[in-house]
Amino acid sequence: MTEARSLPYVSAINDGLRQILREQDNSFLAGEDLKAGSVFGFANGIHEKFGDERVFDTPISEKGIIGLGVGAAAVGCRPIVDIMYMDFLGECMDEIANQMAKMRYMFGGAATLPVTVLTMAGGGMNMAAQHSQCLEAWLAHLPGIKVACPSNAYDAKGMTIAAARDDNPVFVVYNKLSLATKMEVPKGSYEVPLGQAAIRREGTDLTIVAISRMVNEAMTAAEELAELGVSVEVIDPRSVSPFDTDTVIKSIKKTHRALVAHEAVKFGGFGGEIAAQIQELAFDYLDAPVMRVGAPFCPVPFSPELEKAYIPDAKTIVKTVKEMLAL
Amino acid sequence: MTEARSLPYVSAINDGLRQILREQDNSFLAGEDLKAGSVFGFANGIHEKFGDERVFDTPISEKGIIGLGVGAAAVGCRPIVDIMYMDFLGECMDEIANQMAKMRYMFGGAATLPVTVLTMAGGGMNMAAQHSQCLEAWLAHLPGIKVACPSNAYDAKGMTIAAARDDNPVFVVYNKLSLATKMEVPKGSYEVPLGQAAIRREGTDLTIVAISRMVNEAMTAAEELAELGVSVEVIDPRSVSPFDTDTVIKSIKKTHRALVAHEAVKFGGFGGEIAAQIQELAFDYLDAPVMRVGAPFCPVPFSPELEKAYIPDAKTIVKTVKEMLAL
Amino acid sequence: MSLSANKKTKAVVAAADEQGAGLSEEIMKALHLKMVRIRRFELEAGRLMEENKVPGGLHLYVGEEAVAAGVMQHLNNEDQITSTHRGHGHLIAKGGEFKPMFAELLGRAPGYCRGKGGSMHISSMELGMLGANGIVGGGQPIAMGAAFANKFLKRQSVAVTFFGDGAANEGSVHESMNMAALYKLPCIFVCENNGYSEYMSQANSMVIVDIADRAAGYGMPGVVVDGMDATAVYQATEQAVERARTGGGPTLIECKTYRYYDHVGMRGMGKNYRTEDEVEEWKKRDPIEAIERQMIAAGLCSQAQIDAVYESVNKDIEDAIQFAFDAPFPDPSELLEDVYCESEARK
Amino acid sequence: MSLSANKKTKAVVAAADEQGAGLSEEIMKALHLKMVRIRRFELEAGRLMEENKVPGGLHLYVGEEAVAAGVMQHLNNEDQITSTHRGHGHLIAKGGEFKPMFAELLGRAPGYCRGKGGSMHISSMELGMLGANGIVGGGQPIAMGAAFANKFLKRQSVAVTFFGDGAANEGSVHESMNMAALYKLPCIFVCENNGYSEYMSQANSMVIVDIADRAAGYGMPGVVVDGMDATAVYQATEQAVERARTGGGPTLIECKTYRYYDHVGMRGMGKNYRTEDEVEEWKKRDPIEAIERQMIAAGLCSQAQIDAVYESVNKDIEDAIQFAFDAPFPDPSELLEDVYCESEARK
Ligand SMILES: Cc1ncc(C[n+]2csc(CCOP(=O)(O)OP(=O)(O)O)c2C)c(N)n1
Ligand SMILES: Cc1ncc(C[n+]2csc(CCOP(=O)(O)OP(=O)(O)O)c2C)c(N)n1
Ligand SMILES: [Mg+2]
Ligand SMILES: [Mg+2]
Repeated sequence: MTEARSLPYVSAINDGLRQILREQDNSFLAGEDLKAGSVFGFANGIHEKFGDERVFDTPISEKGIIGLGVGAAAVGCRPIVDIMYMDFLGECMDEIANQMAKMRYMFGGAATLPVTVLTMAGGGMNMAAQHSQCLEAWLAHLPGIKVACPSNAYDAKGMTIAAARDDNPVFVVYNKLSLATKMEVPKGSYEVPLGQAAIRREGTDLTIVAISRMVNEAMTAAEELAELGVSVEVIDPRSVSPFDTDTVIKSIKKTHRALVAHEAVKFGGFGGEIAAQIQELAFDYLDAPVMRVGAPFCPVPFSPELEKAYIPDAKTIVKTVKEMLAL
Repeated sequence: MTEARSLPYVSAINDGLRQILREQDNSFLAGEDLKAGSVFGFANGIHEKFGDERVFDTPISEKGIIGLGVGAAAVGCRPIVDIMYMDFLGECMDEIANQMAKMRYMFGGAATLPVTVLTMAGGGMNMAAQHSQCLEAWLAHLPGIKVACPSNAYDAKGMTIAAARDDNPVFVVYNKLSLATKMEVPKGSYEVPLGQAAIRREGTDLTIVAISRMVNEAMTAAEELAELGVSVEVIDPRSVSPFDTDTVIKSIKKTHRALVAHEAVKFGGFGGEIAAQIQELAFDYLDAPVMRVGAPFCPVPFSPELEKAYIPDAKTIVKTVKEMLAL
Repeated sequence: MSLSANKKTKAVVAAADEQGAGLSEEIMKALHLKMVRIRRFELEAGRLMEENKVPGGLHLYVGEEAVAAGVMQHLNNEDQITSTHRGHGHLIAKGGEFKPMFAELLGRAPGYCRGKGGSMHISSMELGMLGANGIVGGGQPIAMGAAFANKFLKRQSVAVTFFGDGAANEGSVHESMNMAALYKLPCIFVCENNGYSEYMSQANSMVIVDIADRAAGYGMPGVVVDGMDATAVYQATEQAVERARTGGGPTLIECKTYRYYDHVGMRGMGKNYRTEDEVEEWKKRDPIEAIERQMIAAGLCSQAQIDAVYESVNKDIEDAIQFAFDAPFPDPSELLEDVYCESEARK
Repeated sequence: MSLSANKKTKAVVAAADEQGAGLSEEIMKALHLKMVRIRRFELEAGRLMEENKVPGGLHLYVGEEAVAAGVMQHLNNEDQITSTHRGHGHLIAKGGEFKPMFAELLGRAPGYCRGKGGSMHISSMELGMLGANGIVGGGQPIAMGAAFANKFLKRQSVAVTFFGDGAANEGSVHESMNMAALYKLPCIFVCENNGYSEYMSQANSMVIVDIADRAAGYGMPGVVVDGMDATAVYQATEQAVERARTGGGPTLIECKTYRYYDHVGMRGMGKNYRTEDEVEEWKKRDPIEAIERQMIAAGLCSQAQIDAVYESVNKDIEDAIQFAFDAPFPDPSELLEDVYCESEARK
């Protein structure tokens, strides 16, 4: 892998998309405002570089956008389509759940759908109830698709590439607040395989399994807790489907305590699946119940004061860990 | 409550709908093929009884159907709308998740939406991948709506009435295979409150928390297990949102063992939430990990032979319980 | 406007009726064979369903054969179609074989979908049949996407998508038509207007009479065709396919047709939603009887030759049904196969 | 067909221009006041956003005032509207007050939504303003449902739904228009065609020029109006409202208009998608300047009186902004309130 340089998450996505468009002639990038680089800027300059045929705008028609991806993938293209905000999944859940995810199975394996769907999740920008959601739980529940949730710039590029090279429908769920966060990102081509968790920090007292941006919050919490003499291990599943159960269980068997953290609403969230698996597979190793940190049971509020109270962060995590350890 | 008589689940729904249409002048029943009684027959005779204004067909426009319910509810009606198969939720998830579920909150409490959505879930009838799903997990994850899953005829009527009298958006998720199952159903008006679980069978060795039709499978399993000397308690949450955590935890504290069963895909299913809650709130009482029974990670197959292998049943439950008890 | 629309329809239908005999013997015989194959397959499939031998049931295409035959006569295996819940006729006209079809309907291993799809998801990627669909309005976004690929990959292929009068009111159809027109895609939208969606009449679903009128709203041509006349459908499709293959973009073809049996199966649910008289009226315009009259009148073939066609088709069907019933069910071990493509991600 | 559509547009626009002076002094002044209130509110809101004082940002209605003013002039508090992400103008024209509006934009407790909605969800059930909407195409199904309730409950009320040229391609709009026409609902679809959806031109989203052409596909009348002329919008709406209130069903009114600033805020994202010249061309047809010329020409008022209008509006706005900044944020304890209605289920 060639030299690296410090790059923000948003540019890392851009890097990954250029890599794919370069190497795959039958790939194209389509969605709302993609010619203009997307409203988030992750596609800046790509239209200028690859032209009208490879990079183009779609009408505001999410059902059509997913259909474009499914139909084109079924007959020989490798489409990359964008659903601007994850909150808009509801506009095309049928095309996702009943067509994209099931076509191969319903056809007895005859159809192959190498389609990648990009979307943007998360709150913290005072965009209110319809532009701030994390809905990975809806997607993870669907056999037939994969769901990546890159938590940093390196993964954002590597998982974008891995997703587009995968011969299955893959969702890459980016995170708004992470777009500006920088880190070393290699130039050129590399993959972050789907279904392989990353141990972000090693520890011995407790394991935090955190999804997407919550990984950063978990790392901050781990620092704080270290000062209190608590050694925290932080695991980033990186993709919720496939989910790397082994890495998580191995860690729990070492630390004997687990906390699951995601920004999505806690109730009915994917954290339930993780917690259920942990206690199912590491029951005898657990010294305490698996706890979950997630958003409370209400829509995302607009008012900055309320949103601050709504979104889980390092503080919420530290507080919960302290309760778990009776500190 | 007046005299009861043996009624199939499908007629009990019919009973409940008539009760509501009788008592609420501002309610109406709308959906695809409802004039004809619905393809499932639960509305048979209702159009004839209440007429074109109160009971009518809609085009095949699920977004419009939910919009009809939301908009009419917002300004003074108490709509009851039908989404023929739960599999079609994807066609209107935006109207459900971003409008119906959030309007009241986004408006600071100014909007009240007494709308009821009826839908039909479940497999076992060889209707393949797009007409057999259980997607209650999608709905339970949404603050702002309630989700009832009646498991028998008595509840089907009582929860239909409770849902339509509730001033919030409520989904009543019926089950296809249950439509023909009979039981004593009282005439006249009664409610099965949302958020109150029912203990279907008392036991001391293990608690099965089963959703919708899986309650019947759990009861059958409990019979079999009784013969092996295992005393099983069966709990029917009846609604997944709100979820009656207390009743479940109380039972676990008595039996020390829990199994969660639903027909939905196990991975990412609502069973994860239940299992997570149980171990979180009754950790010290558990003698074994909370186990989950659910569908495997694939779409619902058409072939009878494959669907038989796909859908969890009493056998699956018995097998899992035996493993839990090392029998 | 319904009125003027009405007039237009009548006009077009009338026009279509006269056309009939214009076509070559080869094409007339091909259209006839396609329709007979569909009709005989459906009647046997329907019989099996009424005998409770078909798991999950099925939706019969009987009465609508002229649409599938007339359209598919212009397509090759590189062209794609997306079908509906009423998809047997589309697959047969696209070249589908009876054995894997009956096997699929019965959920057997040698079925087109290895038993995983059944009637509502029957498909053949080899034949460019991208699936029947259990979702009304489910096929149009997919066909639009396939048409895009044809253009993107500089193929001559056309993607045709079939949908009903009821489906026309799904948002997905609206979005797909607009995108197909916007990108000038080789996509043909064939609306099989049989007047009903399940037990709801068209008048119960929309105000307009001609769904083809919606084409103007997307900037694509819309034509109304007599869907009971295979030659009329053939001729309307000819122009649309020509247009699509030469970069002229999409066309909406509305075929006025009728289903002879119930929404599901033959007897169906016994709902009371249309009159026997109405059914009889339409049967008088049966597309197969019509083309047989035309063929004999034009001296293209004798009654004996027509009888021979039925004989051989019936024979194929008998064999196929036998084959299907003798075929094994898929092994339960196949349950978890085909969810994902296991091929190595390509570097 | 784009061509003919083009012609039509020009025709209608021309017609509209002449009409202007036909209206009474009272109405002209009311239209003017509405537009000035919107313009001044938006310019101040935009300024505050550029000063990073508005959390989450906002979408400005500047340039499109004539549409909200002309339509809302016909509505009362029993009539409902659903708005878009660009909703301030709709609320103001429907009677919204500056104080709770600025307070909402700033996320303060006395805001219309108690700070929970912000610009994108601003609403007032009392005023029949069923919400701005963060979902493009989100408002049409709701308005159709409200219109249904008006008919069902035998009210005289009309439901008007605003949506953009971009929104026109959402499936939800298609389904809502068809159902409104089918049930003959008192529903008016007002398309604010400002030529762009975010950074995509209309030509980049659809082939047709006049979105009003889609009305025919549902069996409802569609008209094209000069959205830069409040009197033209007023007159087109008059007929549609009359039609709706008398059981004549829905109408689609397309208003050709323009947004002066960026999709978001004023400077916005600095995307390069339209020319300065184009912006300047449209500003020459500014709806407020136009009506002021008309009023003075017709001797309905003096420049001094017009200045006085601005003065009092500016004063209201100053006070409202002060009020908003002085207002408290909602208490964190309110986070979990308003998710459900706690009223006892009614027996
Ligand atoms: C999204 C969706 N909504 C509803 C249904 C249930 N359904 C199946 S077929 C059908 C009627 C379809 O009518 P039409 O499109 O005219 O096709 P036809 O059956 O007449 O061939 C309906 C409502 C469905 N399968 N999918
Ligand atoms: C379902 C959905 N898709 C996409 C978006 C993102 N988005 C917000 S505004 C907008 C453009 C809307 O254009 P138009 O309807 O013409 O309204 P305008 O902004 O021009 O007033 C888009 C694409 C959204 N909010 N909702
Ligand atoms: Mg039909
Ligand atoms: Mg616009």
